[in-house]
Amino acid sequence: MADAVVVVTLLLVAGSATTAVVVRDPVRQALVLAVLGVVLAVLFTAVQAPDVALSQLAVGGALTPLLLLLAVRKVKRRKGRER
Amino acid sequence: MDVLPYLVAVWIFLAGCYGLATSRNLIHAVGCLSVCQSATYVLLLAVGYRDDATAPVFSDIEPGSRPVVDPVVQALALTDVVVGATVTALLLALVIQVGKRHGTVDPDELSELRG
Amino acid sequence: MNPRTRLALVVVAGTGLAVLLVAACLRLPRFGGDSHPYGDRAVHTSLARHTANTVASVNFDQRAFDTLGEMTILFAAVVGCVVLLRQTRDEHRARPEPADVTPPVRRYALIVLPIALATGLYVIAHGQLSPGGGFQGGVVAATSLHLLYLGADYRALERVRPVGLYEVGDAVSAAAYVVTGLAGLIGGTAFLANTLLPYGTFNTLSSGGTVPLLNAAIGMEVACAVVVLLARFLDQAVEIVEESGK
Amino acid sequence: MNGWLVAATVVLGGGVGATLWGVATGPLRRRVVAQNLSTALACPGLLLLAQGYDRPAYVDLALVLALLGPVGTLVFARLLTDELADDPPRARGVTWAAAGLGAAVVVALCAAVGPSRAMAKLLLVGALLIGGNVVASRALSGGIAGVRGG
Repeated sequence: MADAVVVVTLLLVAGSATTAVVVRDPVRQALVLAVLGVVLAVLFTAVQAPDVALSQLAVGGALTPLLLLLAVRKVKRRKGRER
Repeated sequence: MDVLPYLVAVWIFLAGCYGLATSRNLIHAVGCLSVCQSATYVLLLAVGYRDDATAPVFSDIEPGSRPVVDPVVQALALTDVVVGATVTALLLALVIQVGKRHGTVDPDELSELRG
Repeated sequence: MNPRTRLALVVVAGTGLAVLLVAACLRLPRFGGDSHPYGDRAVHTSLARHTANTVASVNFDQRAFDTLGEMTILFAAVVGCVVLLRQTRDEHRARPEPADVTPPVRRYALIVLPIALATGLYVIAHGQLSPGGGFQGGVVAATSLHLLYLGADYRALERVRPVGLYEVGDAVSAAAYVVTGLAGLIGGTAFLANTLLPYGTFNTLSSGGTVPLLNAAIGMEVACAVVVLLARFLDQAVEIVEESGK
Repeated sequence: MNGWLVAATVVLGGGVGATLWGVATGPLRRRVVAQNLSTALACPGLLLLAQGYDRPAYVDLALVLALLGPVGTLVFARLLTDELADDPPRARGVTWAAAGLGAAVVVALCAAVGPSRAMAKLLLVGALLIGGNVVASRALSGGIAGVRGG
């Protein structure tokens, strides 16, 4: 039964990683990366690594999306003024 | 099942590399790089797994009462996740500087500007 | 190098790499196999030194020197960001008008902020017992501070979070880690060796010798580093504006 | 046949899988709601895994996710106000369904764990989870009126 959880979360991680690469818009990619962070944390719990899961939750949940969106806002604000 | 986690790690790494190489926006490329990094976590933890074992944390179980997985790979992955986040921040800072100096974050346009 | 040829190169190289990687995967030991020589020795050493969380023992006791390297990478990345995202001469700070946030969101942010901060500190403090540690707790504590920006507005966050203090905190905690290591040297054993303090009783807060000290130093260092990082990014994205419409 | 792990597999495979599909396709407003739901469903999954593996120490994971999940959604609500302003997300039903599932899982686990400190922790996680996700979905649908800079 424990293997079933590992297999399901592995497939979820593979799917969300592929989606994160296929989505080309940075804003939408930040959303998919947030979901990838959560799914990775669940996979790490399934592989009995709670410390790494906690670390991934803290980083992938709020920190990485915030950094990505602030970078997008800064780059978009510069480009917006020239048009 | 014996080799699935390793193949998933390889798939994620190759997908990240493909995204990195064909990206038309540097912020998207930084996202693809963090996907590549997560492939290494999956591989590391898959190497350290032991069937029906539990985490080597003995705050709520008796030491030695249950088989445990490998803590060394977990320590490697643990610090790597946090350092990876700060390196992603450094890369985004570089992208903001590129955007400020060249007015664009499309790698193809950038090479043309200098050429 | 137009995109066409680059894509072809990527596909060819990728396929070659994929074939090699898959071939390697097929020869790796079985997933879930029983031979973990390093793991068993790490668990044995961790229990010998009364540290309940073996991962924390590996990070802060058996491989403390590597964690010193990790911390230096983290510190260098933050210094790099601070240098890159500074306000240049042709930029000025435009005070952002506060965004009007509906009361339930504001109340939620102000209620959850102390709980998240307490959880972050709890995760740091229990680093060598239950799952957690300096790295995770530091990020949780730092992210919880920014609920003020998310729930209220940027000025409220700036009033509460003097960036200079956090930059000094970052440097002090990095130095604390090294000084704790030097204490081992002064005490007659090796740098960062865990032989100074008594190991205490198993599964208590003071167990594990220098592991709690190094854990706290890393926790403070990561928390200050993330706050400084986000402060620079928020300044750039919210406040700093180009002087001329360049 | 560990029942908790079966429930966790269903919640994770079905629920989080659906949110992954939701975040991958469709208009931006639906993707943001799907991201909010992914944390709202992953937290009960983690609780079920903690009970299935018989490790009370794993509840800390669900506690941190219950805290930081809504914060991640607030990040998107706060920084995407102008993109979301034209067609704000309407997701009352789905959010309450996810909150209901979370409540059901917490109640089931409290029944299994019995009155103790662990039960208090579970109730705290449940309260944070439901409160956080409802407030986050309200913040998404126009809770934060973006102003220049802001």
